[in-house]
Amino acid sequence: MSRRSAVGPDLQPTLDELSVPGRSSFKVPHAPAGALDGEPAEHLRVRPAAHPEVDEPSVVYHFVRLSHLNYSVDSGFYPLGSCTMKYNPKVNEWAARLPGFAELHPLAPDALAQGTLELMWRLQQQLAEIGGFPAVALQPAAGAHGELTGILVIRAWHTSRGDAARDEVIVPDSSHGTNPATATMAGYRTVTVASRPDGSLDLDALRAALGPRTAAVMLTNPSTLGLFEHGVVELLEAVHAAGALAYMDGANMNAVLGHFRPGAAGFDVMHFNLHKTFSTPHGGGGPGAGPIAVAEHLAPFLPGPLVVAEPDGSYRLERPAERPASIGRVRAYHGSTGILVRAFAYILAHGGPGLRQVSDDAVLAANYLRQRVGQAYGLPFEGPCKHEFVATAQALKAETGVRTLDIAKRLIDYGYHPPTIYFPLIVEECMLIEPTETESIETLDAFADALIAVAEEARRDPELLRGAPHDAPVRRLDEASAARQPDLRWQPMSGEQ
Amino acid sequence: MSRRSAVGPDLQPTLDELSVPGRSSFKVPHAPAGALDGEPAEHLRVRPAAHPEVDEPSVVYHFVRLSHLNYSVDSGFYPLGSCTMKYNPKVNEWAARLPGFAELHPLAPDALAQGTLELMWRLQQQLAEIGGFPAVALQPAAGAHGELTGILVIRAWHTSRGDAARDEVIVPDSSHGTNPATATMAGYRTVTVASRPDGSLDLDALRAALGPRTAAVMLTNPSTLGLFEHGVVELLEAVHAAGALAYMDGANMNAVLGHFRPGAAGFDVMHFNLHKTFSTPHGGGGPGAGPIAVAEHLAPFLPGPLVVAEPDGSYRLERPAERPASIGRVRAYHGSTGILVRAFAYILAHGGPGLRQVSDDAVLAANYLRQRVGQAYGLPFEGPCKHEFVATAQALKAETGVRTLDIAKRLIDYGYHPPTIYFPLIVEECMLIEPTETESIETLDAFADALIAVAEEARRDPELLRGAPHDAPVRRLDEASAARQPDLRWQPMSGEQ
Amino acid sequence: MVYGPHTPSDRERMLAVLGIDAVERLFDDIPAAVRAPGLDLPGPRSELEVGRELAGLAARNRIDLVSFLGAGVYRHHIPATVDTIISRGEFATAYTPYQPEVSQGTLQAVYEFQSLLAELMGLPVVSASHYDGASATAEAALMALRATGRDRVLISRAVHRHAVDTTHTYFAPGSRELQELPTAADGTTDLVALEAALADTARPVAGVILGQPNAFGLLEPMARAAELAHAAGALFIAVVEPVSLAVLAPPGEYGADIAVGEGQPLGIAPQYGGPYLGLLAASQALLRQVPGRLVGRTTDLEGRRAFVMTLRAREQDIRRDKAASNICTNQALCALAATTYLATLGPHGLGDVAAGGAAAARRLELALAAIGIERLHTAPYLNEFAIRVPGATGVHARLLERGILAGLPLQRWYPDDADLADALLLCATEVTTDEDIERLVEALREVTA
Amino acid sequence: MVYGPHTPSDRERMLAVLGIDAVERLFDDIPAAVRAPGLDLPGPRSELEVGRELAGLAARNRIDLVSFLGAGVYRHHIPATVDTIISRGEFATAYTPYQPEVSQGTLQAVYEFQSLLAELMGLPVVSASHYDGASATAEAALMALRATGRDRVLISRAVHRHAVDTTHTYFAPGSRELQELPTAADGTTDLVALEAALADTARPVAGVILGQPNAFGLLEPMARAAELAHAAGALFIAVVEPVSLAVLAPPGEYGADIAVGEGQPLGIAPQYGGPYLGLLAASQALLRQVPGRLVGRTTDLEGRRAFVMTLRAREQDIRRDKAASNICTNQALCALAATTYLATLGPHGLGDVAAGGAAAARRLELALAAIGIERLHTAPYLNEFAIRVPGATGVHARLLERGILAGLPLQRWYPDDADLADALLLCATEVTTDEDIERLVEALREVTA
Ligand SMILES: Cc1ncc(COP(=O)(O)O)c(C=O)c1O
Ligand SMILES: Cc1ncc(COP(=O)(O)O)c(C=O)c1O
Repeated sequence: MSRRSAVGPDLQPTLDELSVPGRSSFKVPHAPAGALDGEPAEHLRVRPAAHPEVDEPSVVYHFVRLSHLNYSVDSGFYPLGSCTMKYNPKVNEWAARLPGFAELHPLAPDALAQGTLELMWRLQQQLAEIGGFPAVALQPAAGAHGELTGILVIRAWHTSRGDAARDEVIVPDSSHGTNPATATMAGYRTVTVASRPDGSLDLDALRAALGPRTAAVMLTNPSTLGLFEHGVVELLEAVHAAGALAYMDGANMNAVLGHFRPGAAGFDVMHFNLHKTFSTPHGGGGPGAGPIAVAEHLAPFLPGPLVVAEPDGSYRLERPAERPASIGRVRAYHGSTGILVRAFAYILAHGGPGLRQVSDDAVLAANYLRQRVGQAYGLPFEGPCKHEFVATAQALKAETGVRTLDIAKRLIDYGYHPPTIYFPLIVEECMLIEPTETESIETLDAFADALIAVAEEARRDPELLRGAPHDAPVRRLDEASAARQPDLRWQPMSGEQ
Repeated sequence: MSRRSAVGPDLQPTLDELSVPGRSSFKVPHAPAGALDGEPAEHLRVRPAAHPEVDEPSVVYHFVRLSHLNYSVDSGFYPLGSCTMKYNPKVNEWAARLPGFAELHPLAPDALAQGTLELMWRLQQQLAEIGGFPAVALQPAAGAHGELTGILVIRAWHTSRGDAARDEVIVPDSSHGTNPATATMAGYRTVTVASRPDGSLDLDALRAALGPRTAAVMLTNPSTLGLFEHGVVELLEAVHAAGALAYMDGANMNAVLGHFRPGAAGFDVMHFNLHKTFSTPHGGGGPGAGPIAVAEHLAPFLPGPLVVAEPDGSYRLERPAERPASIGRVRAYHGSTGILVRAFAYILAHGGPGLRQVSDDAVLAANYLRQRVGQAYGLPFEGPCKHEFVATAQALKAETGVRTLDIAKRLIDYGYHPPTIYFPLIVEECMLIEPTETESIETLDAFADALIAVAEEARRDPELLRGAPHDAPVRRLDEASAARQPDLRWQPMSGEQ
Repeated sequence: MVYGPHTPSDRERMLAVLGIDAVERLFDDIPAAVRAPGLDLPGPRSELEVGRELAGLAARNRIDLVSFLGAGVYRHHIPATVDTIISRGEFATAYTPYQPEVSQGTLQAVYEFQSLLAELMGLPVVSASHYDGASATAEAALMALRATGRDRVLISRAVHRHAVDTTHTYFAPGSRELQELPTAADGTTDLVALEAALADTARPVAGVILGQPNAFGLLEPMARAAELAHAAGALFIAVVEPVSLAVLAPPGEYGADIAVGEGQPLGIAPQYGGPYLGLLAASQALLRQVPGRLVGRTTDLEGRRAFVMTLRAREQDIRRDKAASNICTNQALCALAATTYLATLGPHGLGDVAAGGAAAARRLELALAAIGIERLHTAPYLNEFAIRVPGATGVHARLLERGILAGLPLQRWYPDDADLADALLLCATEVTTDEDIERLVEALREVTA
Repeated sequence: MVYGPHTPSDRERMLAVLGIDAVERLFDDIPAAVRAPGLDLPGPRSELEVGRELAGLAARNRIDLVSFLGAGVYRHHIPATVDTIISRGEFATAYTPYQPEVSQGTLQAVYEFQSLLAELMGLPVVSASHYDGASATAEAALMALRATGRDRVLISRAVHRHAVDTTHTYFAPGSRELQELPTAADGTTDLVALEAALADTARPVAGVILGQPNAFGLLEPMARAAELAHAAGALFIAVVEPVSLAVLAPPGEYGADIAVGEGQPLGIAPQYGGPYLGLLAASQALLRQVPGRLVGRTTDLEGRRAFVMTLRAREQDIRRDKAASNICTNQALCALAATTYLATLGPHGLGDVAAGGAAAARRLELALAAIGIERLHTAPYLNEFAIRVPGATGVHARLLERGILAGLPLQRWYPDDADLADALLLCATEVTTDEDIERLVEALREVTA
């Protein structure tokens, strides 16, 4: 369905192609003539920005049309492992858009911000309870940002104790890629510890790697293999015995809400992915939020300002002088509050029992689907899994030559978003499949049937898979040329008349 | 893209097919046990309603999926004649949803409703200015409802003058179908006057039909042929000379805003279609609003309550006793206020010059498209047209056997919504094409090119058209069986456990 | 704002193709004598200015009062799914599904609406929507005339006042007669009077219309009234409130031939009066008398299930003066809201909403009784009832000053009925809190002290 | 609410397939010692209750004041198109477009975002978004380290305070050094101090960071600073405000190698701090140093144009500890908001917004001057400037009581700078009305009288 695009081969023209001088029909109040007369010429733009001029109806059409080219949770099953693509409650979208929340300036004095400050304070408490930690900072903008914040907190702690020699962070190879990347950003060398064949961390290897240079161990738990690190108690003991701290990547908390509280278990720091566990929408890549929770001894180092409750029932932002040891801020203002509102609403709606039910159902669904998928694919690790599981098409590839990539693309023709593929990097031809708790058993069955049917097709007609998808807005892309000759913007449009 | 629908041939299961006992996940506060204990059993439902039980994520998915099966203004060019399918400004949607407007109870005392009352009063004034009438009533819920209201007002006027013998309403055959249907509903006999070959009203025939039994003449102007009734002055003279009143169906006002004011010209009543001219969205069939405007002598008969401005700057609803001659109400409460808010915002945004520009552009676009479409189709009437025009495939049908229906269906494959077809009834194989003022010249050209290409196809490959659409969610439907054995609801679901 | 895309040079290009020099030429068919020079309305304005003006008006409405006002329009919690769906452009900016191949979304949703309402009503044929409950009542009365060939309809005065008034308006023309039935002392329709009216065979009755709950919130003896109507060869028409049907007997079960009602409670905001949703359901026998659109299930060329508007030969665009009604535009998007509402809540959810309102109303009754304020009527009610308070209209005004909207003074609707001069009609729903009730009771105690 | 679909019998079916009797069995891999018995959080609650609680909290914020507060977050009119688009589930509930065949909507929109920002910035490479302006500034500083192999960066103290603070935090580890540059008397960065700092060749400088406009709203001598930086082999990094770029020189033109900024003014609501939009643009030479996602144009098998994430070998999921940054989740939906904003306004609209703010600020300056309140600095400004008011913090508090939010007392950000103790930073945009200005001036007159 189309307007201009009916005539060309492109799915939809780009905005510059839609542009006609004078077309913009949206009206803003005209600036008075001479508004910029006082400005020194050296500061002014000579040539106006050559932006597209598109009428409002076409702008709306353009983006509606683009939206139809997207797969999304609202339009289909999205078992993208490691991403927790569950249903995003619509009431949370409503809440975040309430003018009282949306229009509040971040530098508004506390007295004007009591509603949001209370919400933030209560969210700090909720996350503390969920994580089993005494202190929470809401500032980080995403999981990876929380990791950086957490590792900087750990660094500050070591420094505060005069323990400056620690320059390594140990990361299992089954951890998320952001973990080692974070270590680097925080100025640490990454030491990788391999997993054992059963997918669990090799505790002996860990013990061997630990030492006076170890600042921290970062553990993704459940790991990116979808497995709970069953040696967690020993691990924590070993880490602490080495004078290092234990960081838990809590992005996969959807698996263990109410079952495992990392702080209570002995971790020193963790981050949450609110956009995963507490179901704020992923937005095509973001935004999210990645609050961190820490043990008592690390609280002084948290980024500020935190939100503080006063005895009179009011709330305020901490003043910088209150926690001089703070690592400082990791972003402007106080956090991605619009995301915090959604997560708070989600936690409020579920309560403790509801959150535990979420994990029960997520884990049950993953194990059920795993069982079904195992009928046609390899399962490199013993169950039970947690919220997601790894399957592999290694045997199928050996037999048919068809790769996991081909299977993924063929799933698109069946109407599904493919799972995460070739991640984690340590399993060949792998698929990381995360059904989440919000998909019905019928959907799980239909998806398993599709995966099994695709395996059959791989044997019968491998070319069908290699050419897939056949039924998507576009066919496979030439990614090599895209990288060889990057075209990252349209050709500069000719300037204004 | 699908969840369960991936497995069946249906586009999307119906809600009952998605139902599983216990599935509804949306939570409302539980009613206390025994809440209904006081009610006499005879009044109570024995078997609970067997409604589908569907989880919230699936509900959202279901309707998102259904939405993707729809063509809409936001997703394509919709030149559906007589319907003015123009861009619906998004700011108006925002305005109508402001809690101050949305949450106000219609029986709230005037003192609580000053914002909406002011808006309604100002809209009365705006429509009065646009129509050239002194008085406006906002109550009617749609164009046809406005017609009924207007004709009842005319009836009341005749009655008030003791002129009870008039039992006929004259309607040209080029008028909208709601006009004669309205006459019937209002207890009148319809007298049809044929159009002349040039599409205009046959004034002589009209004069012949007029007489002491004529209560009113209802004129759709511009007519459903897209033509302005150029004999309007003579017509009005003749109608009034016969003691009858002149009703103008103003649903096509998009063509003549600021060019023609029916009241100033001498019409006694008109209605507006706010959902056409003032661009409130059509909603898949409604809602709309159909306010009427009347001349001074008819104001006492308008339905009530109207909104009245007080000298102190406040607003109030009329009290029944203030206009005892009123025909009474034609619906509950005071009008489709949510629609009125949108129309008011639209008029405010445009102002007088903007509204006239709307009609200039709508008429220009229609004439331009008409010229281009004339390259391949018959144009039964001389131009200029107003906001829409009639084209006919009569010659093409004679040549190729292809019907207008086939052409319409083939346009779907080109990505367009077909024009209105076989309406008005008085032109064979006709298409009524209304581009509106919000479509670009490139869209008009692309659509004309498509129509011309389809005519070529009709000559080359008529079967291609007869089998069309080929590229739509479904192929042509078996409408005959649908009517023969009406299936208007799913089979009653089995009751509750 | 002028939203369209046309630039001066676009316009020139089009004029050039038309061979004219100014767009004014295209209006030369308007006789000079009646040609307007433009409109005297200020503008255009920017979106910023329009937005500011509208927000300012909205802010002048007062929606922050504790409210017990119902009287036909009921405040319920509307799930967030509803606006998510109805604000989708694919639904909101489509029109009547004349081309089914590209309208399956709207068509299937309407079919689902018909199915859901049929179940609720206990009647198999549901129209795809009418303007509102009042106009649907009038259309049902006209249906009764057409179906029976008679010209007299009886309507209880305890049907919603606006539905009665609207039906009077629709009945003005010709020989149609609408006769109001009185109520008995307990507040329900006087069945003795009904029997008497039906007995007047000089002018046989086409239809009998009662409300359930009625305008005073009371439960009517519907089954008995239906029997009486049918015995006289008249149709029985029930005016119902759809949420209540989760717990009340469906009209089809007590013999209604037609059921109508206001669909607003099904997920539609009050909006000071509309757009709402006129519900109209009927028995199979009346299928071809039903005004408005109907969507049916069928198959496409390839045998796939699909939906289509059907039995169109009842409609105005085809039948002109022979049509069953003049209705064209209906309330489709409001019907979609209701469909989404019902789909989201599910049967148990809707039951809890209905029963929750009833429970809150019981608590309200008890709390009022505790300060000596009694119900006006003795018949059973569901979630709305009238109380007697001396000087009700004045009390209502004084409560407003205290931030409480104490329902509707019934005098507004029945100015000539001395019995109702001291009556306030109060309603409770699942959104009514105990704190709301306390505040009302407290304020009433003060004001009536 | 638990949103998922599973009924007890669904769960039993799944357990049966798994051959276990309780879901608890699936958690037996959690050692008993650390197994939690649940969470101490009240609930579940219904949507009605959640909605009420959230609405209550939102209502406790005060957003009704006349505001002159900017300081990095600017109130602009946001066209209704923006929320219409970003609230579409197809955009909001998708994730990173790993599978381009079913993500062309997001991918093309990002490509358009990159193109629009490249034009605004005058730099060819634009990342698909960072967390916010402050973290983007820090990332740019790290980029400078990587690109030059040096370890010292100079940042003007008149860069937004939070961007400076954030960069300090990011620079804590290892041998990185971040040195603040002082401002001169006119409020702009002290170029003499810059020269001196660059001259310290013992620790060569990787990058120089200035804001345009700077944190006091003033226009910096960017071209000159860029020259100095380049002469010392350092990169020049501009921290810009995107709306201002409609009228101010683009960073690429005055020699910036990297430009960063807070994208919030491009159609994103203030939301008490986020989610916002970190902008980061760079020269072609720095392409492979750019952190974050990039979308490129390519073709599919059939030669059709299509878009895809590219140069992924910079990213963490592939490169782990060798990645250019650890960023994974970004601010894609906010970038879509900005794209829709810019597409809706068009270049003239954006120019009017920028110039309209400047004009309002001029009017504000004049109105204040008329009551004897003068600007603090002498350098030119665009739409934000500091004024000197004795006892600024107290005055600010007293104006609050009068319903006026008189910008930011600069003491909050520069507690140790006596020059700024009496300063209020005031901003005007196109939403500032003459009435707002009058109210401020009137109130200031009273309060300072
Ligand atoms: C296990 C794990 N850790 C960390 C991250 C990084 O979080 P973010 O994308 O919010 O930066 C993710 C993201 O999906 C993840 O799955
Ligand atoms: C000319 C004309 N008159 C009347 C009507 C009826 O208006 P409504 O559909 O609002 O009842 C229409 C509807 O399209 C129309 O085009």
